[in-house]
Amino acid sequence: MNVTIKTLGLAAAVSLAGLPAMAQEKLKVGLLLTLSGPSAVLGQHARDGFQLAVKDLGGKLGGRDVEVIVVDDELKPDVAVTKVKGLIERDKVDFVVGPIFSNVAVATHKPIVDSKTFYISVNAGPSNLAGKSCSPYFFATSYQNDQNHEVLGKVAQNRGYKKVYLLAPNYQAGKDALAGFKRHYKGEIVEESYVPLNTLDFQSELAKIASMQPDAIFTFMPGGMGVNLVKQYRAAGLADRIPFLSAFTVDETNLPAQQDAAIGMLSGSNWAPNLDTPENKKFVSAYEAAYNAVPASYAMHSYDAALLIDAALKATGGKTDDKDAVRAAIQKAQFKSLRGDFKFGANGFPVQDFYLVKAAKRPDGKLQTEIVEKVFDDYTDAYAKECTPTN
Amino acid sequence: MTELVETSSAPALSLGRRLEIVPIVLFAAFAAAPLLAMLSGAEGYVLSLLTRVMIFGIAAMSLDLILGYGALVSFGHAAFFGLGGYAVGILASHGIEEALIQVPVALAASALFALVTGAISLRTKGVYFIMITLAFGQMLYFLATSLAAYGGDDGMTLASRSLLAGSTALENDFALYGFCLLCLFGVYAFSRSLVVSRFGRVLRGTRENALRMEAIGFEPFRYQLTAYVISGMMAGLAGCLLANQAEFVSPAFMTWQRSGELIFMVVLGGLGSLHGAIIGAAAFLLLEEFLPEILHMTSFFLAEETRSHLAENWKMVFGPLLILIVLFVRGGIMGLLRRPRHG
Amino acid sequence: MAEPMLELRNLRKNYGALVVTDDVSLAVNSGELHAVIGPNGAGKTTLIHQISGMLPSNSGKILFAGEDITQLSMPQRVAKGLARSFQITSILPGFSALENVSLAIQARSGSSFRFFGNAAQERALNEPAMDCLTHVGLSARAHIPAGLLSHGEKRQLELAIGLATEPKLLLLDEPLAGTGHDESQRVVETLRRLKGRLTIVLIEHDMEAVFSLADRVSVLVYGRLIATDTPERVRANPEVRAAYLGEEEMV
Amino acid sequence: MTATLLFVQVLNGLQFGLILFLIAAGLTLVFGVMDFINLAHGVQYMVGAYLVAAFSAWTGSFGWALLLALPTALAFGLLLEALIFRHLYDRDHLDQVLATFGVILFLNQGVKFVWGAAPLSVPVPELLAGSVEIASGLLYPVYRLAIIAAGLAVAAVLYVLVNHTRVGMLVRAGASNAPMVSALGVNIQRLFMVVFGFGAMLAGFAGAMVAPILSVEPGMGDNILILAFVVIVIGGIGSIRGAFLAALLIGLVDTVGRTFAPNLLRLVLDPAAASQTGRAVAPMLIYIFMAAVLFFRPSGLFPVKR
Repeated sequence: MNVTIKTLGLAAAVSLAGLPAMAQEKLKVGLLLTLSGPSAVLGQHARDGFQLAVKDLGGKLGGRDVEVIVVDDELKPDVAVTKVKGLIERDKVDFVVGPIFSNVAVATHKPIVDSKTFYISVNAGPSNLAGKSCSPYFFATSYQNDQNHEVLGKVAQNRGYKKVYLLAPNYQAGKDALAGFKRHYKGEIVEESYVPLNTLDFQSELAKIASMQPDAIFTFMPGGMGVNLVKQYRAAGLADRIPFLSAFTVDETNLPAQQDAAIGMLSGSNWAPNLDTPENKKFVSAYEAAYNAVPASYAMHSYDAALLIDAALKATGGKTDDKDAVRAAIQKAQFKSLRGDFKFGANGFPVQDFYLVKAAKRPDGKLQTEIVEKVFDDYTDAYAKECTPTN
Repeated sequence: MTELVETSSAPALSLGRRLEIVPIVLFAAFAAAPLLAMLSGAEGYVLSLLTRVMIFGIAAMSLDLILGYGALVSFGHAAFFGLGGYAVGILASHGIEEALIQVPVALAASALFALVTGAISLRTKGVYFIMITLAFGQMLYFLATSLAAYGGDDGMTLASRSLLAGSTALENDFALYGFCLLCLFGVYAFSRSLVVSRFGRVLRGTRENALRMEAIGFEPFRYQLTAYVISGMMAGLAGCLLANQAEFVSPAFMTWQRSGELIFMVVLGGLGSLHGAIIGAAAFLLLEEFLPEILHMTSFFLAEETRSHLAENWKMVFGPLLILIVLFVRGGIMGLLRRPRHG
Repeated sequence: MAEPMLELRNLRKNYGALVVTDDVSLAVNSGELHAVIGPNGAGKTTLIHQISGMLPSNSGKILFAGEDITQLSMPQRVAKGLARSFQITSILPGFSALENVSLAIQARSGSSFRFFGNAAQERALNEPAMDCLTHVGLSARAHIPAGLLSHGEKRQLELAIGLATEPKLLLLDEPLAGTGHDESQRVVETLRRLKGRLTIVLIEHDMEAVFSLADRVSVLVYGRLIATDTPERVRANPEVRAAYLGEEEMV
Repeated sequence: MTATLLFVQVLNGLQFGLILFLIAAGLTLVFGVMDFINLAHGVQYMVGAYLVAAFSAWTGSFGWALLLALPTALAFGLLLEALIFRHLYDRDHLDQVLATFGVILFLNQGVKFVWGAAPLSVPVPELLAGSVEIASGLLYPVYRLAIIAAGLAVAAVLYVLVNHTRVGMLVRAGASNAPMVSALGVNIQRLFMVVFGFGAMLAGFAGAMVAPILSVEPGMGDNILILAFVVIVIGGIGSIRGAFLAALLIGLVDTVGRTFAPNLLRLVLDPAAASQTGRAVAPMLIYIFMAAVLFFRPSGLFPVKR
């Protein structure tokens, strides 16, 4: 295996481009992830998951030596567009794997699929890419963004909660999250509260929640916001009185900071570290050994992305020239996903099971999410029917 | 007496002429770059990177016009980037893809925004001006994030680049590059003309001593506001181009960090020289793009893992680099270029 | 006599309880060189600021050539023909001496909202500017950055800038302050040459210069005018002598 | 119920405002006395939080961690001053902005390098862990009340220091006329160092105090820095009193306004439009507030006379 950050500078690219490059023999995969700024930890999980998979596969994908090129999108969509062009045209990657954030996915989707490079998302699944703007070159090993939220909506409905308080940051993903929750929840919504992005202090929201006494709250608070909310929710004494349902808020990237405050809080997910399959057990222990952290779903998706590429290329005999053959091979790829059952729908998004998970402390003192119950079986996202692949 | 005027202004002029070589080389390099791009085999990437450099060059230059020549530190200049971008994006989403309509609308919107916010901001001075321009920039940023119909926070992808008089020429990366180069040159030429013109001289005079300018009969406010509007329009033009280059528009165009980056580009390049701003933009963007690799390459004597670690943490090198530039290179990169000649 | 060039009516400036100028009424005749003297802190500079429009007045009126200009801004007053110099030299240090003056010419000749053409090479601006520099004896230093001129030269330059606005009235705030003997002689000479061609209001501490130049002298003490008269009679005024007693020696 | 809610929101606004004040106080002094724009002030807040996180993991006690973090934050501030900032005092503002931005880049990446990108956590000290019931069913965490108390105490100490000590007198004089102070034969270099170190320590203290309730992560100082600038500009640069009032105002406008703006809008708009407009306007509130203040008072609420 040869894992490098982009090895050639602009000058080098210019001077060496004419030469027949030996590296052409290698399979090239570009990882486009957010690796700087406050959300860098998500990108790190995805990067580490992918690299772990490549290592487990002996440095080869589909029988070919692989070079993994990692680039940081800095969470700036327009920066990401240029970086993607560099990956495609300079580094000549065969696959782009990433990104974490939907705005980056939306911005980079066009240049990548226009160049007929395969784009495999390990987290972001914006609705238009699953629906109207779906592309035969775009696949996701994760989910459509709404799905984890739908899990909680379904749970709230099943458990017969009469009044639910909704809380999200005031941006597009936040609005989508609440819309996703409402898809299956039909009870009363006492308040749909939006706080500014990067809100640090939720005390005023907590005061409102305490005064309204809902049966449960549902929230989507990624990153540091989720850490703050969970700690403050616990400190305000609400955690034991009003069930806390969330998505992307209590997960393995945030648990090390949330600590005991998060124990017992409920989330929706397509996987959890304690999912009982031999592959998953091996993955979790290997990841923990290598990176000293419990893997989050980002790591799992990106490990699966490597398995997917491996399986697809084995089917094509390692060839990537015939795009249609590669696409067909990806669509039908047979591999042991860490989450068990896995297959792609027509829009390139997985048809998979979803679970209600709960944060818990393991005997060794580390925190992780653990499966409570299966909520959806072989679940397809809501936008798949809008997808009519053309090109 | 007029003889005296001409002869004794000669030394100043020749100094000016010697420095003219910098913009000539700069534009020649931009003109030659597409050839290089073709040879590189990664033309789309090289062109896209350099197109970005030129677009940020226009924006940085527009800021230099008021910052370097008018001492007006606008900390909300990215707002115009956004205005230009959203004018293109919003019109395109309603089926108006003609650049000949989009660009004038973008310029008009930028001018209006600059006129209103400038008239209020120019009541304040110094740091208060910096902060009030920041406030207006932030308002526009949050407004954009609330435009759910236009993608909200995620932004929106353009179906295609703008049409140019009905033709789809700009879809070609070379054509877009050429168009941006033309805009860059046009803005540069206009700015050069502006700063030595009657208007520019009043602006420069106001920077040096506003009270003196009032005492000879100029109302600084009118000139500063006009400069602010012109500068905003130029940055708005850059926003139109950026939307076309990225084929994408989002509120991320106008974060306060972006405004800060524009200031850094101007200061890095050297205040008040226009082409310095272009050089600053180029230096900033190219360092951002290549510093990780440069670090990786130059640390060949270290273990591979350390090298990737170093490359990933490139900002730990970029930061001190900025500090060193400030401490030891007065006047930015243009200051560096000038220094040896003065001996 | 025709109507006065400048007429102040009950002019007053105060900062809260602190009264700086109080009930100042004064008429300056056309063509006259009118000096305003007074001990330190008498409010002379404040009075100049009020007349030039740099400071608003709390009450009273300022009439310029018969027209009420009390509400006009400084640039508007300049456009009417009212120019001033500053006690602490105020020039554009990065501009050449010639450009300093030619900017003042530019201010009164045509629009400055011109974005094309090199202003530094407009003959229509440079030639009259050069004339003004010659007038104050600075033509040889025309292309030196103004910041590099000697202190006395800067004072001369300020005078030239003032002249370039083609004023009907020139307000001079201590043009001799800080200059050496030779330099101050040169400024006095320049003023003597200007005298009669335009109206001048002069604030100055150098009594020798004041009494040799002025047609009339006003004395300001604690913000109030205590006397306005010919130099000889002001010198003889007991009230003025009392005000100056211990301050400085009267000539 | 609304009255209680309002009361709680005012407490929250007060707490947020006091944290802002701790940061803004140092910023406004450094700016006012030294005429130095220190963008790196926000990372000093971050460093304070990280120090407390590290020390509390090491000692297992928040109290000890705080005691260790304060001198370390002070020493760190002085180190930065000696290494970099001292050479920038006589430069123009833009040079200062550029160099201190370099410090931000370095330190944001630096803490990630040392402590990793994942947010860190600091447990709330045992002693202050509980909540008090301020109305039926409405609990308020004791620790937040402790922040309010600490913030008010620091404000009081600052008031005494600035108004009743020799150093304070010099600082006040320096804010309105730095050359005069140095003409008085005061070692201005040392005064600057004291002011700078003190400001850095205050920012570090603010970071340390919020560590148990907020996540400690790289870049946590960036947004708070902008808010601190908003505060000192509204208050009038160099004015501690102005910073104090402006910080509380911003705290209140942000927390209370965010909750009640949609309610107010409902009086004039239909509910759906009101909540939509409210959502769009809420994050802009403090900026609208700042623009309005500067429109009527171009030098802030309490301009320092120069």
